[in-house]
Amino acid sequence: MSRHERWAAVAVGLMVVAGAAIFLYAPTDYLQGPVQRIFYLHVSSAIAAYGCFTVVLIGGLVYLRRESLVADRFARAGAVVGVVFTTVTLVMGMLWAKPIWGTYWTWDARLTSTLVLWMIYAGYLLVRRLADPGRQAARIAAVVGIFGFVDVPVVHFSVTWWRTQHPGPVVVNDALPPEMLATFLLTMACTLVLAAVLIAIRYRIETLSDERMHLAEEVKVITAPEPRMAP
Amino acid sequence: MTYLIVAYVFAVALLGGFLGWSLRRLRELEGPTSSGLRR
Amino acid sequence: MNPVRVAIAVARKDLKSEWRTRELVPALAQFVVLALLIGNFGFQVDTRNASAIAPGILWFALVFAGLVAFGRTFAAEREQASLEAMLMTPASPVAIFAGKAMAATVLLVLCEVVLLPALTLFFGTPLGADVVAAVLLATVGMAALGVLFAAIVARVRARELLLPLLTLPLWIPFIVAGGQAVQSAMGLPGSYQEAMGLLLDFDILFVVLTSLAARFVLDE
Amino acid sequence: MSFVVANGLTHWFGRDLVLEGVDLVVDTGEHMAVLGDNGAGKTTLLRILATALRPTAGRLQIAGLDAFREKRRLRHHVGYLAHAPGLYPALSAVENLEFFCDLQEVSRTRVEEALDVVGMTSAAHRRADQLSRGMQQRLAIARAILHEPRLLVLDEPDASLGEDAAELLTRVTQGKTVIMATHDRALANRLCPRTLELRHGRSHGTATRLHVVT
Repeated sequence: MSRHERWAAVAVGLMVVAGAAIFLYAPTDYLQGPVQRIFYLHVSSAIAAYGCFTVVLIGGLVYLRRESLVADRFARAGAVVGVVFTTVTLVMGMLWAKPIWGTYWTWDARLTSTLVLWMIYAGYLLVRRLADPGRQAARIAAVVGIFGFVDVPVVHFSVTWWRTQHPGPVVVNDALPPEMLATFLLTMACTLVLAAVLIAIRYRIETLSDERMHLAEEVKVITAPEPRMAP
Repeated sequence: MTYLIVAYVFAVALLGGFLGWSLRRLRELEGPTSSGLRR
Repeated sequence: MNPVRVAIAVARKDLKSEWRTRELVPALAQFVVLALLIGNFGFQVDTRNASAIAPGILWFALVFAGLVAFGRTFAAEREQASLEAMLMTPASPVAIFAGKAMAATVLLVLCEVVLLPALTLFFGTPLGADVVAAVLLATVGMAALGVLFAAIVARVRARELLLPLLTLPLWIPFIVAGGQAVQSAMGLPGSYQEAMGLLLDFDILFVVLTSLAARFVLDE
Repeated sequence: MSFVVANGLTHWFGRDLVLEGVDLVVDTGEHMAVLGDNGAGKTTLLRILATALRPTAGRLQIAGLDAFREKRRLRHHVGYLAHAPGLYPALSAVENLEFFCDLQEVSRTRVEEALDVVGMTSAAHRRADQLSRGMQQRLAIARAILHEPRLLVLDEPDASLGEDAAELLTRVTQGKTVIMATHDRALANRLCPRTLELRHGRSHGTATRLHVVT
C-alpha cells in the first residue's frame, strides 16, 4: 500500500461519511423533497473544480515565470481532475433541474459558465496532448489555462447581465437550515480532500511518466550501433 | 426520487472510476518495469 | 526598436500579401452571404421576427468568417517558415502580434462591409450607425483573441479543430454583449448603452491580456 | 578571442534525443563547417546557435553574452539562414527585404547592397513565388546579411545555388564568423578551416581541418 493508496483510502472513507450525512442526517427539503439532496455534492464538486482550475492557473503562471517543470505537472494534474469534477457538477445539475424546473437545461449564469468551464479545460487537455511534449506544450497550455480562468467569471457576469435584459423566472435559494448547512460544509470539506488526493496522485503519475519518457531514451541511445565504450 | 439515486450513482461511478484508474496507472508506473531500469 | 513601426510594417505586409493574392476576402464575403442564405431558410425569417433573428444570424456568420480569417493569418507564415524569420529579428513579439491583429481586424471589417448591407437587404433590418458601431467594437476584442489563439495553434497538430474549440468559449462574452447591442439597435428590449459599455470593457480586458500573453506564445 | 562558446548542448524533441552534449568554440572571424548526414542533429544545432531554439540543457555564449537571456539583443549580430527560405510569396524580392529592414531597424539602402552581393539585382522586382529555387535561396541569404551581422549561421546555404555557390558564399562570409552546415565536403574544405562532425547527435572531433578530413 503506497502512501498514495493510503491517502486514497482516507479520502474514500471521508466521502462515505459525507454520503451518510447527506442521506441520513440531513432533513428532507419540504419544498423540493428528497431530490434536493443532490445539492450537497453538486455544489461541493463545483467548488472543487474551481479549486483545481486555480491550481492550473497558478501552475501556468509559475511555469511562464520560471519554467519550473513541477509547476507544469501540477497544472496538468489540476486540469484533468478539474474536468472530472466539472463533469460531475454538470450532470448532477441537470438531473436536479429536470424534476425542479421541468427541463434538463436552462441558460442561467451558473450552468452556462460551468459548461464553458468544461469546454475550455477539455480544450486545454486536447492542446496539451496535440502539442509536441515539452516546453512548447507547457507554454501554450499555460496561456490557455490562464485565459480559461479569466473567461469563466466574464461569461458568468455577461450571462447574469443578459438575465437583467430579459427578466425571467429567478431561482430563489433561501438560507439553509443549520443541519443542511452542516451537511453541506462536511461534504464540501470531504470533496476538497478527495480533490487534493486526486491531484497528488495525478501529479505523481505525471512525474513518473516524464522520467519514464527520458529513461526510455537513455536505454535506446546506449544501445545505438556505435556503443560508447568502443575501443 | 430516481433522479437523486441516478445523480449520486453517476457521481460515485465517475469519481470512483477515475480514482481507481489513476491508482492502477500509478501502480503500473511505479511497478517492476520502471524500477528495473533504475538498477 | 520602435514597436509601433514594427506593428505597422507587419500589418502592411499582411494586407499587401492579401491584396496581391486576393484569396481570403472574396472567399469570406461569399461565405458570409451563404451563411445569411442558410439563416434565412433555417429560421423561416419574415418581417415579423426579422429583428429578433437577424442579429443571431449576423453573429453566426461573423464568428465563422472570423475563424476562417484567423486560421489563415498564421497558415501562410507557417507554410513559408517566415514566422521564424520574423521572430529571428530583434522586433518584439508583442509588436508583431499587434501587427497581425491589426491586419486580421481590417480583413474582418472588409468582410463586415459585405455582411451588414446583405443583412439589411435580405432581412429588412435597419442598418444604422449604432449597429455598425456595435459590430466594429466587438470585432476588435474578438480579433485580439482570434489572432492570439491562431498563433497558439499554429505549430500544433489538428490546428483547424483546435482553433474553434479554444476561441469560441472566449468569444461568448462578445456575442452576448454584441448580440444584445445589435438587437436593441434594431428595436428589441434591452439597453444599447449598457451593451456597448460592456463590449468596451471586454475589448480593453482582452486586448491587454492578449498583448501580455503574446510574448510567451510568439517565441521559439 | 572566442566569439561562440557552447558546452553540453543537449536537446530532446519530446521522446527523441536529438543532440547530446555538444561542445564547440568558434573564434572571431573563424569559419566552421558542421558535417553529418541527415538526422545527425545539424539543423537542431544550428537553430540553437542562431538563438532560434532553446536547448533542453547546455550553455551558450555569443559575443560574451548569455545567448538564452540576451536573445533579442544578440539578434542584431546574428544572421540565420534556415532550411526553408521563409519568404513572402506574394511580395517582390525588394518588398521582402524592405519588410525585414523595418523589423531589423536597418536603413533601406541596405536592400540594394544585399541584392547586389548575392547577384539578385536583376530580379529585384519579381514576386518571390516567381523566382527559381536558387534565386529564392540567394534572396534568403541576402536577408540573412541585411543587418550586417558579425555571426552567420547558415543551414546548407549551398542548396540549389548551382556552380558559383563557393564564389558567392566566399563573398558573403568575408570577414564574418561563420558556422555552416553542409553535405558538400569539398565546399566545406574550401570555405572552412575547421569542421565539426555530428553523428547521432554527438560531436566527434573539432580538430582542425587537416585531422578530420584525412
